[in-house]
Amino acid sequence: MLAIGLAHYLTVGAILFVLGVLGIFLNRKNIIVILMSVELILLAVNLNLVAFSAQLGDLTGQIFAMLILTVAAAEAAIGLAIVVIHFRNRGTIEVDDVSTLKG
Amino acid sequence: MNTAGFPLLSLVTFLPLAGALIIMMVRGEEAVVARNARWTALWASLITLALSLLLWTGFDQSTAEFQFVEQVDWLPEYGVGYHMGVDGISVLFILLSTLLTPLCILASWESVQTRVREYMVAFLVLEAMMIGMFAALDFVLFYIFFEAVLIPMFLIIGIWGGARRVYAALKFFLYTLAGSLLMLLAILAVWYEAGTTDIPTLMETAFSPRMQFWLFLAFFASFAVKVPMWPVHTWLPDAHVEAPTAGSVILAGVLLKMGAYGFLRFSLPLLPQASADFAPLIFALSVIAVIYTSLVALAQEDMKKLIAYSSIAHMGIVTLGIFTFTAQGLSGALFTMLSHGVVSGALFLCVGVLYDRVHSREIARYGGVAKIMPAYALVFMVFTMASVALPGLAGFPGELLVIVGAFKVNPWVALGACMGMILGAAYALYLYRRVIFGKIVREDLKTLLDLSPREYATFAPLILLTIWMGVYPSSFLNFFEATVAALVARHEAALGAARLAGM
Amino acid sequence: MIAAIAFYLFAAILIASAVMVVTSRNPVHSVLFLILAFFNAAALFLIAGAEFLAMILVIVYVGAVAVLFLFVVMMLDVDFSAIREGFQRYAPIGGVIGLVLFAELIFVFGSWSFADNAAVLRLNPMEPGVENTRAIGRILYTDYVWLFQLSGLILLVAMIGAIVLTLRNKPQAKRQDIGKQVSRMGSVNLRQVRSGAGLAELGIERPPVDAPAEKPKPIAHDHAHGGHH
Amino acid sequence: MSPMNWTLATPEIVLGIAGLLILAAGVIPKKETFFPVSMAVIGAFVLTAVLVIGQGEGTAFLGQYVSDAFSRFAKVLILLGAALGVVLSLDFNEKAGIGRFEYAVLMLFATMGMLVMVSANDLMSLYIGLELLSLSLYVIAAFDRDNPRSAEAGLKYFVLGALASGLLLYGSSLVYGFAGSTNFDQLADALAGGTVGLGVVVGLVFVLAGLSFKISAVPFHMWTPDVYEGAPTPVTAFFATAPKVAAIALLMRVLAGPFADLAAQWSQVIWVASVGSMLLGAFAAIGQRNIKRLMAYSSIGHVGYALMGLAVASDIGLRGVLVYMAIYMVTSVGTFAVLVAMRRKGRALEQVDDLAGLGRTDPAMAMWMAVFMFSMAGIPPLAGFFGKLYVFLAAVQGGYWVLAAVGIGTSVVATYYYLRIVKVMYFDAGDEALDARPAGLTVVMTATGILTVLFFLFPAPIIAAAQVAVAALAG
Amino acid sequence: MYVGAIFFPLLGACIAGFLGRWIGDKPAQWATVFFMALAAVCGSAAFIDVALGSAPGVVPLFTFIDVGGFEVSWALRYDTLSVVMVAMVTFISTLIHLYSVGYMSHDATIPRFFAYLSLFTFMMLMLVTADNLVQLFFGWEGVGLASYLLIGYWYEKESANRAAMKAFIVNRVGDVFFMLGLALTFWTFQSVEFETIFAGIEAAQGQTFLGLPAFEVIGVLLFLGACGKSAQIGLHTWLPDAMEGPTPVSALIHAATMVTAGVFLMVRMSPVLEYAPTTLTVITIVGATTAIFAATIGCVQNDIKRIIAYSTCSQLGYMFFAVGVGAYQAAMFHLFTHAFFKALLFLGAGSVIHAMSDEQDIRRMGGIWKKIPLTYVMMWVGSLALAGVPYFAGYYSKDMVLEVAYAAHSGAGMYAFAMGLLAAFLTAFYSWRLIILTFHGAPRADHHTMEHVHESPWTMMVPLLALSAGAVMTGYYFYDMFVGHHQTYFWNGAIFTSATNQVLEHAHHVPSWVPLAPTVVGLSGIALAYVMYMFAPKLPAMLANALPGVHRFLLNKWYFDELYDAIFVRPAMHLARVFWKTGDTRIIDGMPNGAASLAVGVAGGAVRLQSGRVASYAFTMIIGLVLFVSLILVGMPR
Repeated sequence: MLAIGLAHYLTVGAILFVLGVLGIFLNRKNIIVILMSVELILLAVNLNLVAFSAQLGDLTGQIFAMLILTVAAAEAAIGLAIVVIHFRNRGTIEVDDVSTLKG
Repeated sequence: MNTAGFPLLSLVTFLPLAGALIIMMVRGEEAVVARNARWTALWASLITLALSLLLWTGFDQSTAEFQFVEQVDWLPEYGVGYHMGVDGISVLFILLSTLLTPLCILASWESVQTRVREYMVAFLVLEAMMIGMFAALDFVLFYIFFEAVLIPMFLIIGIWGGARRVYAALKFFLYTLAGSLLMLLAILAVWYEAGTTDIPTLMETAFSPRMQFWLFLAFFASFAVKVPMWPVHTWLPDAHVEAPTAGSVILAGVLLKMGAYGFLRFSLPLLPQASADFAPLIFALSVIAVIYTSLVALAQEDMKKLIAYSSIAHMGIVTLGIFTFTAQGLSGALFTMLSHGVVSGALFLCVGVLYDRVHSREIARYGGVAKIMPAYALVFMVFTMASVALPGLAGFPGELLVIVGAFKVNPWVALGACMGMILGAAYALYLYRRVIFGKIVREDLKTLLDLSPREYATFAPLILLTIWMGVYPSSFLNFFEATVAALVARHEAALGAARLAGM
Repeated sequence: MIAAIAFYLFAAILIASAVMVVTSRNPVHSVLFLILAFFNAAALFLIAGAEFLAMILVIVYVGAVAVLFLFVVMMLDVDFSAIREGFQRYAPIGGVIGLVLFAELIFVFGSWSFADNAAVLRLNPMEPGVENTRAIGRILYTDYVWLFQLSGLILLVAMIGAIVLTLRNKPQAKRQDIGKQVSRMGSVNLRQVRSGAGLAELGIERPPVDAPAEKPKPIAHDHAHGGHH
Repeated sequence: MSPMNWTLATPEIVLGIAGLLILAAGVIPKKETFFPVSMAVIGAFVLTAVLVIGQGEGTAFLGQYVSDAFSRFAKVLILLGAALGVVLSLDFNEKAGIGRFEYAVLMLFATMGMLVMVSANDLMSLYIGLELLSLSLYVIAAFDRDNPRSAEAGLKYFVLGALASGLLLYGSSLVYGFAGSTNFDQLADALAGGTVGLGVVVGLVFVLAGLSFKISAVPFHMWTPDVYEGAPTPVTAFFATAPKVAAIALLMRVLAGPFADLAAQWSQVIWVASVGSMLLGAFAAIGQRNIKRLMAYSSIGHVGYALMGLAVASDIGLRGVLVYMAIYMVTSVGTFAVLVAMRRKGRALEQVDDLAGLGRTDPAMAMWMAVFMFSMAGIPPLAGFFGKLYVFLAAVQGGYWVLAAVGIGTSVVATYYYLRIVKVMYFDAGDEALDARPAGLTVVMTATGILTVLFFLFPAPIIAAAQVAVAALAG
Repeated sequence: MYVGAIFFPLLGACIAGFLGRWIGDKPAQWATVFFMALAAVCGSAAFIDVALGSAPGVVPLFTFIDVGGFEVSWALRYDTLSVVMVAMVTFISTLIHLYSVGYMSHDATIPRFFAYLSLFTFMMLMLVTADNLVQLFFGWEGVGLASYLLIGYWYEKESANRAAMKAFIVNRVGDVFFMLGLALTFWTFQSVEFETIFAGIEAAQGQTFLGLPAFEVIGVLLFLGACGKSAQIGLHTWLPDAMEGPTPVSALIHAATMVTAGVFLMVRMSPVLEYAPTTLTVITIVGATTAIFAATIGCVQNDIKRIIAYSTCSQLGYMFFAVGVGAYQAAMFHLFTHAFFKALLFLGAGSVIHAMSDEQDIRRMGGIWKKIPLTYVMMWVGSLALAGVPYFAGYYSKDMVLEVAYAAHSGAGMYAFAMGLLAAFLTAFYSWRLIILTFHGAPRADHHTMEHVHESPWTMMVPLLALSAGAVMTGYYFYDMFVGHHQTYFWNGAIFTSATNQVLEHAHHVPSWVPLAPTVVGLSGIALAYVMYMFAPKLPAMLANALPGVHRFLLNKWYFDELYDAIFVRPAMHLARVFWKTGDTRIIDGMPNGAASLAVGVAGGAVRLQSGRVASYAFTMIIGLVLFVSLILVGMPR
C-alpha cells in the first residue's frame, strides 16, 4: 500500500504527462527538447505504473516500468542518432526547420 | 433446357476473354502484332457470335423460366453463387452484344492504328463483361459485370478518343460509379434482408414498403445514370462524342441498355410497390427526357452529340414503357432497346465512316455527301428513318407498343412521348439534310470514296436486321412474350397482395 | 508525515524541473533539469517502495541516457543564439488543450477504484517480507523471460540502428594498416635531391600505389525532383 | 495461470535466432553482403511462415503469448508482405547506395516485432512488439542517411512515433491501474464483471490513439504523407503493407478481445476515425503530384474503410477487415513494385507525371499498375472490390448507414485520383521509356497482379480463413 | 394477283434502287414502268373481281406484332373501298411513271427517281389495302417517307430540302394524332383490326375517355391525323412547298396518292364516325373552311404548280365536308374523279414547264398556246373538269358533294354548301386565270426560252391523253356505282352508313336550283377570269392596289407559315439552345463540375493542414486524443 494517496501520484504523473505533451507540440526550439519531452512522458508513465503497482500490491507494474525504461533507452539512442544525421544533412535541429516535406 | 449439360452461357461469356489472352500473348513487330490482334479479335468475336446463335435456336419461347442455367457455389456461406441463365428479357441482349462486337471490330479495322493490341483486348474484355452482365442471375455477380464494364470502356474512351477524351472518360466513369455504388449498398441491404443474392430466389421475396422505397431509390440512382435519364444524362453526350466510333457503338448499342435492363430485372420484380409508387416520377422524367433532349439534339453542331442526345430521348421512351407495367409497354420498351441498340449503333458507325475520311464531326463541315457517296447516303437514310421510328424499320414497333401501353396508363404521357416522334423527325432529318443533302461546298469532300467492301460488310447485317425487325418484329417479340406476361402477372399479383394487406 | 513532506518536496522539484526542461532556452540546461527530474522521480519511486526501479532510474537514466543527451547536445554544436524564443503560434490554444487533457485525466482519476476482482487478477502479488529487488529478480528472468529477451532484441536494434545511421566508414579517412606498412618493399628509396630545387624542377614523384578500387559513387536519391506540393 | 509452453513460440524464436545468425554472418565478410543477407532474410521469412502455418493453438509464457487462427492468419500475411518488401528493396537499394545488409536485418527484426504484436496477449508484449517494430522502422525510414528527405522522414516518424507510444503507454498504465492486470484474458474477465471504471475506457482511448498512429488513421495520420514521401521507396512500400496489417490485427485483437465488452464505447471512436480517414484519404490525395505522397493519402483512405468494418464491431465486420487488409496488402505491394521500378536513366522518379506514356513504353507494367489502381478504387471484378464489398456489407448489416454513405461518397472521390494515374499512363503522351525493371519487381508485380485479377475466382478460401480467424478472436 | 398489285411496285423500286447503278438508267426505269403496269393490270383485275364481282377478301401474310392482346398482322384487305383505290392508284401511277420517262430524261439519277416513285406507289397501296390501323399507319408513314424523298429529290436545292423536311415534319404532327387515335382505338376495341373494330362498334358504344365519348375522341384524333396527310387548314403548309419536287411527283402526291390518304382513312373509319356526330361536324367545318381558304389563296398565286396545289387543297376540303355530312360515297367519288383531272392538270403543267425550260412562274409565260396545242387542250380539259363544267368528271362529283352538303340540313352542312359554292366560283376563276396567263396574251418569257418551246415527247403525251379521257368520262361512267342507284351493291358494305344516315338519298331530292348552282357559279367564275385577264388585263393590278391588305394577306397564304414560324419553329430552336447551353451545360453539368471543383477546394484545404511541421502534427494528434476522450466522457452515460 502506498504511504501517500494514489491520487497524488497520479496527479503528479498527469502533470508530467501534460508537460511532456506540451513540450512536444509547443516547443519551437530544438528537436532534442522534444526527445526530452518524450522522456518526461515516459517518466510520467513509470510514475503511474509504480504507483499502481504499489497500490495494487502487484509487481507487474514494476516489471512493465522496467521494460519501459529499457525501451526508452533504446529509443533515446535511436532518436539521437536520427537527430544527428538530420543535423548532418541540414545543419540545424530547429523544430520548424523540419518541414521540407509537406502538402 | 440443358440445365445439366453444356455450359453454353459461360462459354459465350468467357470466350472473348480467351481471345483477349491470346492477343496479349502475341509478340513481335508492331505491324504484325496489330494484324494478328485484329484477326484474332475478329475470330474470337465471330466464334462467340456463332455460339451465341445457339441461344437463339435453343431458346424455348414458351416459358418464362430461366434457361441455359448454370449454377456453381462461389461464396456459399454468404449465399452468393455463380448463377447464370437467360430468360426472354436477357437472351436477345446477349445476341445484340455478340453481334455488335464483331461489327465494332470491323469498324475499327483501319480507324484504329495505335495500340491495336490493347484496343482489341479492351473490346473483347468489354464484350465478355457485357454478356456476363446479361447472363448473371446472381445479384453480386451482376454487379461485378455491371461495374467491370466501366474499365474497358474508360480505357477505350480515354486512349482512343477525341480531344476532350480525358474529361469525358472521367465523367463517364465517375458518374456511373457514383450511381452504381449506391446500388451496391442496396444490393447489400437486399442481401442482408434476404440472406441470398440469387435473383430467382429474390423474386419470390417480398420486401416491406419502406424498404422498397429506399431500395428503389438506390437502384434508381444507378440505373437512371446508366440509362441515362434526365437530368443525369450529361455524361453521355460527352462520352459519345469523345469515344472512338466503335466505342460509341457499344456505348449506345449495349451499355445504355444496362440501366433499363436493371430496371426490368430488379426494380420491377423485386420492388413492385415502390415501382408503382415511383412510376409518375419516372414518367415525368421520361417525358422531360424525350422532349428536352430532342430539343437539345436539334441545336447540336456535332454529329455524334446529336445522335447521343437522340439516344437519351429514345431511352426516355424505354423507361416510359417499362413503368407502364403493361405487356405492350414492357415489350415495346424491350423492343426499343433492341432496335435502338442496332440503329443508334449503326448511326454511330455512319458517323464513323465520315469521320474516318474527313476527321471532323462538325455538321457544318459537311453537305452534299449524297452526291459522291450515294450508297452511304442510302445506308444513312435507312438508319435515320429507323431512328425516327418509320414503320417498317426497326424503331417503329417498339415505339408503337410503348405509346399504346402508355396510353392506357396516362394519355398525356403518351402524348409527351409522341412529341418525341415529331421532334425526333425534326432533328434527324435536319442532321441528314445538313450532312448528306445540299451542294458540296468544300473541295476536300469531292474526293471522298464511297463505302468500302469492309464497310459494306459492317453495315449489311445491321441493315438486314433493321428491316427484319421492322417488318417481322414478332420473331423478336416472341422471345420475351412469355417473360413479359409473367412479369406483368407477378407485378399485378404483388400489387394486389399489397392492396389487400393495406385493407 | 515525513513521507508526505518528502513526497510533496520531491514532487514539487520534479514538476518544476520538468517545466524547466520544456521552457529552458539552452538545451544543455534542459538536459541538466532532466537529470534533476530523474533524481526526484527516483525519490518518488523510493517513497512508493520501488527501490530497484529507483536505482535503475538513477543508474541507467542519469548515468547513461541523460549523459547521452548531454553528449549529443554538445556534439551537435548548435548555435544557441539563433535558437528561436518562445512557443508555437498556437500556444494559447495548445495550452487550453493541455489543460483540458489534464482536467479530463483528473476527472478520470477521481473515479478510481479497484476493479471488482483486482485482487484475484494480480499476476505477481507482492509477497510481504520479500524485498523489492529480490521479488523482481524472481520473476524477471523466469516468468518474463520472453519479454526480457525481446527487450534485448530491442536494444540490439537500437545498437544496429545507431551504428548504421551514424557510423561513417569514410574511404578517405586514413587508417593505419600495420601489415601493409610492414610488407611494403622497394617502394621507399633514398634519392639525392639538389638543395633549393623546388617541385617545379623535380616534378612530383610518388611511388606507384595500387589505388583502392573506387567505390561506385552512390547515385543520389533524386534531390531535384522531389518537389513539395 | 497458463504454463510456460515456450515451444509454442517456435516461429518467433526461430526468426529471432535466424536474425542473430544472419547479423553475424553479415558482419564478418569484408565485402558488402546486402544481397545474400536479403536472400537469407527471405529464407527466414519463408521458414517462419511454414512454422506459423504448422503452429499449434494456445497461450505461452504465462499468457503473454497467444497463438490462434487469427494470429496465424495475420502472421502469414505479414510474412508475405515482409518478404515481398525485401524483394522490392533488392535492386533499388543497390542503385540508391543504401544496399547495406543491416537493412535486411532491420526488416527482419521489424517483422519479428510484428509477429510478437499479433501474438501479444498482454499489454506488455504488445508494447514490446510494437517497439521492436517501431524502432526498426525509425531506422529504416532514415536509412538513406545522406538524403535530407530521408533523414527528415525518419525524424518526423520518430518524434511522432515516440509521442504515440507515450500515449499508448500512458493508456496502458491507466488500464493496468484501473483494471488491475495487463493480461488480455484477465482484462476480459475483469471488464466482463459489470462496472467498468472510467479510467479503463479512457486508458483504452489512449491505447487506441497509439495504435491508430501505426495504422495512420485520422487524426493520427499526419506523419504518413511526409514519411512516405521522404523515405526510400522500398521502405515506403514496406511501411504501407506489413506493419499496417500487423497494427490493424493488433487493434482488432485488443478491441475484440479484452475490450469486447466496451464495444459501445470504442466503436464511437473508431467510427469517427473511420469517417475522418475516408474523407481525408479521398480528398487530400486529389491534388497530389508525388505518387508516393498520393499513395500515403490513399492508404489513409483504405484504413478508413478497414476501420469501417471494425466500427461495426460484429463478426462480419471483423472478417471484412481481415479480408480488406489482405487484399489491400497484396494490391499495395504490387503498386509499390511499380513505384520502385520507376527509374529513368538511373534516377528514381516519384512524380505522377513521370508515369506518362507508360502504357506505350511498358505495356505490361502499365497494365498491372492499372489493375492495381482499379482494384484500389474498388472496381469489380478486381480484388479491391471484394474488400469493399465485405466491409460495406458489415456496415449495412450493422445499420451504419452514415459510414456506408461516406464510404460510397469517398469511393467516388478516391476513384478520381486512381483514374488520374491510369489516365496519365494511358492517355497522356509520354517521355522516354523507363529503365528496364529488374526481374524481382517483375515477379512481384505479376504475382500480385494476377492475385488481384483472379481473386474473384476463388474468394472462398481466404474468406473462410478470415472467418476462422475471427472466430478465434471472438471466442 | 392481289398480292402482285401491291408488291410489283416494290419489286420495281428495289430493282431500280439497288441495281440501278449496274443495269443502267434505261433498263431501270423501264423495269419500274413495266412492274407498275403489271400492278395496274392486277389492280384493274382486282377491281373487276372485287368491286364489280362483289368478292371482297383478305389476304393474310404473316404476324407483325402479337403482344398481350395487341395483335397485328400483315394482311391485304380487298374490299370495294380499297380496290377502288388500288385500281386508281396503280393506273394513275403507271401513267405518271410513263410520263416521267420523258419528263426526267435529262436527269442525272434516273433510277433513283423511279425507285422513289414506285416505292411511293407501293406505300400508298399498302395504306389502302391495310387490314388494320397499324398497317395503315405503315403505309401512311411510308408515303410520308416517299414524299420526303421525292420532294427533296433535287437535294442540292436548299429549298427542296427545306420543303421535304417540312412535309415530313408537318405530316408527323398529324401522325402523332393518328398514333394516339390508334392507341385509343386499341384500348376501346381491344384490337386494331378493322374487322374486329367494326364488329365491336355496338359493344363499345358507351365507352368514354377522359369523360368524353371514346368514339368522338378517336374520330377527332384520327381526323387530326388525316388533316396532316390531306393538308387541311392548319396542317396544310407543307403542300404548296411540296411543289419543289419534280412535277410528276406533284401529280402523284396530289392526284392519286398521299393527300387522299386522309380522306380514305376517314371513309375507312366510317363505322366509327357514324357514331361520332360532333366529330363529323368538326370535319365538315374544317373541310369547308379549307375549301374556301385554299381557293382564295389560289387566286393570287403566280407559280403554276402552286395554283394547282392550292386547288388540290381546296378540293380536299370538298371531300372532307362530304365525309362530314356523312356522304362517304360522295367523298370517294370526288376523290376518284379528282385523281384523274388533277393528275391531268399537273402533268399538263409539267408539260408546260418542260416546254418553257423549267419556268414555273405564269407571269413569265403567255402566248404559247399555238406552240403546244395538245398540252393546251389537255389543260382546258382538266380545268373544265376541275371547275365542274357539266359532263366533265368534276361536274358529277362536285355537284354531288354540294348536294349532300345541302341535303344534310344542318348548320354545318349549310356552311359547307355556301363555302363550297363560293369555292367553286373561285376555282373556276383561278383555273382560267391560269390558262389565260399561261397560254394567252403576249409572250413574257425571254426570247431564248420562247424559241425552245416545243411539244413534249410521246411518253408524256400518252399519259395526258389517257388522263384526259378519265377526266372527261369517269364522272359519268362511275356516277351510278359510287353514289347512284347501284351504290349499295357497289360498296358492298365497305362503307358503313347508319340507318339514320339518309343523306345520299336526300341528295337526290334537293331543290332543282341546287344542282344547277355549281354550274352557274363555275361558268361565272370562268367569265370573270376572262374579263380580268383577257379583256381588261389592267384590272387585276388595280384591284390589288385597291385592296393591298387583302392581296398581301392572300399572297402570303394567310400568313400561316409566318405564324407557325413564330409560335413553333423559332421558339423550339430558341428553347433548344437554352436547354443545351443553359440547361445542360450550365445547370446540369454545373453540378458535377461544381462538385469536382469543390472537391479540389477541399483537397487544397486538407493539404494546407499538412504543414510539414512536426509540432503541429503532434498538436493534431493531441487534439484528436482530447476529442476522443471527450467523446467517450460525453458518450459514457449511455
